[in-house]
Amino acid sequence: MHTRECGHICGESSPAIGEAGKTGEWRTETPCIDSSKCIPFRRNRASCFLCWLYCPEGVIKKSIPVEIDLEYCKGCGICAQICPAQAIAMK
Amino acid sequence: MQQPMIVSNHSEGIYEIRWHGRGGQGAVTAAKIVAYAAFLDGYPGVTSAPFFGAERRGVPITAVTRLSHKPIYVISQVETPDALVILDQTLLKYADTLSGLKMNGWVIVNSSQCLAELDLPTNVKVATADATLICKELGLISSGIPVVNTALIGAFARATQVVSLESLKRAIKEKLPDSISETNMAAFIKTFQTTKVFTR
Amino acid sequence: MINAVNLSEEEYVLPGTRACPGCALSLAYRHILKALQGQVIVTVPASCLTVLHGMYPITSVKVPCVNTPFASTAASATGLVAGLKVTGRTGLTVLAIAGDGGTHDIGIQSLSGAAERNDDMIYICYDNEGYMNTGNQRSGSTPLGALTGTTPILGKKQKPKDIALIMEAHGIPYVATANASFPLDLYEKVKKAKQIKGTRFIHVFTPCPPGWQFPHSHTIKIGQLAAETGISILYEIENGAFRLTSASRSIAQQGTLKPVIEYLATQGRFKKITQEQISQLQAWVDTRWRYYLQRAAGDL
Amino acid sequence: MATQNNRESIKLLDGNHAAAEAAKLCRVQVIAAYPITPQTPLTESLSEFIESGELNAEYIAVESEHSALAVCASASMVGARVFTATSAHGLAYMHEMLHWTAGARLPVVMACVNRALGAPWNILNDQQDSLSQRDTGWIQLYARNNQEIVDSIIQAYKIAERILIPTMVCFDGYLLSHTEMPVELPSQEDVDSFLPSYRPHTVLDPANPKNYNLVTLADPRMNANGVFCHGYMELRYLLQESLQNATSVITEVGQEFAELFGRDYARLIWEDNLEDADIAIIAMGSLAMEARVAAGLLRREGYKAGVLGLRVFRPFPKNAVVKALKKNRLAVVFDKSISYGNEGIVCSEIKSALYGHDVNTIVLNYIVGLGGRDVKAREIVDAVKKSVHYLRSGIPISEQPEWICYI
Repeated sequence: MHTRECGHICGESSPAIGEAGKTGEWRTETPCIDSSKCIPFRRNRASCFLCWLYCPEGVIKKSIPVEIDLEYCKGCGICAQICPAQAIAMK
Repeated sequence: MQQPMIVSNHSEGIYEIRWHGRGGQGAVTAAKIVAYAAFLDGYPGVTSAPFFGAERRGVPITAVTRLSHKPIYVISQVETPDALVILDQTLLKYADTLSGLKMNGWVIVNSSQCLAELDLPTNVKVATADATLICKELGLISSGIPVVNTALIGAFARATQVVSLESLKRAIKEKLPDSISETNMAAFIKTFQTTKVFTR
Repeated sequence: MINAVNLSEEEYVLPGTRACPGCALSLAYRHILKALQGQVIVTVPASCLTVLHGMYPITSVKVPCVNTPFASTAASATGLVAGLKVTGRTGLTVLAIAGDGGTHDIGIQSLSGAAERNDDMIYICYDNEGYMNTGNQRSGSTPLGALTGTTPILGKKQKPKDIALIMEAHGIPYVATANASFPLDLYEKVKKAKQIKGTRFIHVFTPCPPGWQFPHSHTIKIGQLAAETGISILYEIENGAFRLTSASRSIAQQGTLKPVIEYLATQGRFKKITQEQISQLQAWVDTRWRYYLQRAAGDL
Repeated sequence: MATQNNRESIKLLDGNHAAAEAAKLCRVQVIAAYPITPQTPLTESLSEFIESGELNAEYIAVESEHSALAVCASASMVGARVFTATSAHGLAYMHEMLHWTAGARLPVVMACVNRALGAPWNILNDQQDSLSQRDTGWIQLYARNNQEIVDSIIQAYKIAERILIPTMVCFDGYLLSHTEMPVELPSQEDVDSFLPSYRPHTVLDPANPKNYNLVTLADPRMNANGVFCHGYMELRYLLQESLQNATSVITEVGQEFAELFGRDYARLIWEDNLEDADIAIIAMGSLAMEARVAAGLLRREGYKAGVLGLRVFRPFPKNAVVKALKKNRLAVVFDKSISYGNEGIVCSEIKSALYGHDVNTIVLNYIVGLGGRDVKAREIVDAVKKSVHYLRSGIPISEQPEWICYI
């Protein structure tokens, strides 16, 4: 196996998801959303989305119901802390 | 260790001029003007250089010009000059000023004194010009210091004749800013005319 | 008004970075790049952000970036600005972004030079108050009393330098402070900075869970507490005009600061702080807060 | 040396002004430099070109040499042709960025006005500064006179941009930087036709966002498309490979230069009267000029001496050196630098080049001219005679260099 074919002469990098691997594997606790408490779900319209705003990883989707990409969520639990409706629990 | 003896002359065939002045008198510029004039005269080998170091107003400084009918490869310092041009008579009291001057070489000095008063060695040719007075009369003064460089070029031209008057005039005109070239030309001509030459 | 609902969903940092869980820099960087809409060339020195950007041949970010040695962030940005200008490329913002080590300490010479020349860049210092990338050593921004790898027993003896004031003294057109716990305030400031020409400096307070020793779920809370206790004061100075913003503005309008001890108690790095150091810190906060209140007096 | 048939295009220029004129002719776009003696007139001259409108470029008056090269590196990454100049402590201060620029494969061209390093302070010439940077991955060219400064800078851009290696054009402080001599300046049209415009290897565009110089692991790594990419060592290998190949590029560019400008640079070393010589005097920079004078004096006294002047120091022209020295019995290397605890830096390189080539040349080393100490042709003559005496009388050759000084 040789590396010449990549054609690089210096450290040239291109964007890709999961540069550090499946970072979901780092998690010790997993955020679980109780949709019945989640404000956008209850109102059935775009609202709140503070979990999305504060997620350091950008792995939360502004959808109804709100979705978390568990493949990459590192389980920091900020979303659970910030949720004004206590709709997210770390389990 | 003793100073090594001069065993062979690496500047053979090169005419070497060493300029002695004080910072502000224009010795470095004089060295460049004469080099340029020589170049205009068709000398293929021409170099000019200041003495390498920090230059401050009033401090003794030197500069050199080398002229040759062949390209010049010598880069080391001038040791045995053919001519010394001394912009400030007070520099004569330093032993270094006359060092290495060739037998029968030129001492061209800015001075109002007569030859006897100058107390120079007898195996040299001497030219004197009262450049300070000429420059003062012409108002060629910068920051309180008479800028005697072009005047001394006039004395040099009168004494040595190694560079043509025509080329020297052109070099002064081209190398100096328009605002001062006329006064410098006047100083050059006046000094050329009044320089006293003593060949002994 | 920008809010979580209407803020763009376009992300420029891809999932799966090397940043620690709960990293305030990750959060801040997300919103910085959103505010610039990706129309940017970034330059980064050795720092946590280098690691976040990823390892060759893959990067986690969707913006072009040039890494540069530690001392040269602002100089690298100057080079990018000059290079873009002479090659006729317009419409791109040059963003220099470095940590507090790269800004307050080793990078201050090049930053000061660029600011004096008023080179056309946004310079952001994300401040996690120490050399976190190398495992938490003291920096010029580490607070009094904090334990670090190089202040391991007695805690740091000196107070931090006020980098935003130092930058203001350069007379640059825009200086702001922000805090990752107030991402919309940060977003607005970067957006405003984007419209201004010359050197724009933004200082961003970014709590670090492993370095400051707190649970990674507490990042936002700690940043908020820093604002509520006056440790982190949010303001902007636009062409010399000073205004408090966001939480700091509300606190100034509505009431008094919480005591600093409430903030200190949340972090392991302050576990050995002495009563005397706490008093010193409180006095430092009080003096700063009074100073900024005075500056904001006409505006509240 | 300027030829005499084109006197209208010949000017009397000192080395600093010659270098500035050359940078202008190369249409450099970004200049970042910090003043340092004896380079200062060079930066002043470039500033003047820009302020007067003679040169359309950005001049960044940086706050340090480290920043000067950081500015140049990043400007080069976005496609600008860049120039900087420094000397001695400034170059030492750039050290980190020298490595970085070469590692990032940026064709920065720099004039290094050779000067001694402190402590103690000394502003005069030797070559310790640039030779101490020999392992940073830069090409190093040395000029013997001011004509070669101009010609080398113009060639440096073509070489650097062709193989993406930064290039340093070194010339002796004061001896060249402040000494005026005739220099033929090429016309702008000729330089334009010689030098193609610079195309960067980097893409810095939000539409195709690449990151450069990220952390690179020891081992190769797959990219997202499954392509096996380099590790740190492979990238270093490529730099070495390009520098190895650079010798042919340097001679090619020298050949192209000769065809257009009439001055022959299709060579890595300068050979003066080496053909029939028993003794090779080896020197670099302006000292190689003085050495020519010394060789002439020696010939007059019956010594068959010639001069090997090193034009290119990195990549080191091993083959050319071996070929040139094969016939000589004695090589006397004059170094204006020293690798403390060993010997003159040029001498080590010469010895290393000769290894394994079955060349019987005896190599002697003299340390000369440090911190501006004048090196006169007759001193070179004396040292060569002394070396010959050692050889003839069977005195063992010392492993240590001899210093020409008063100790």
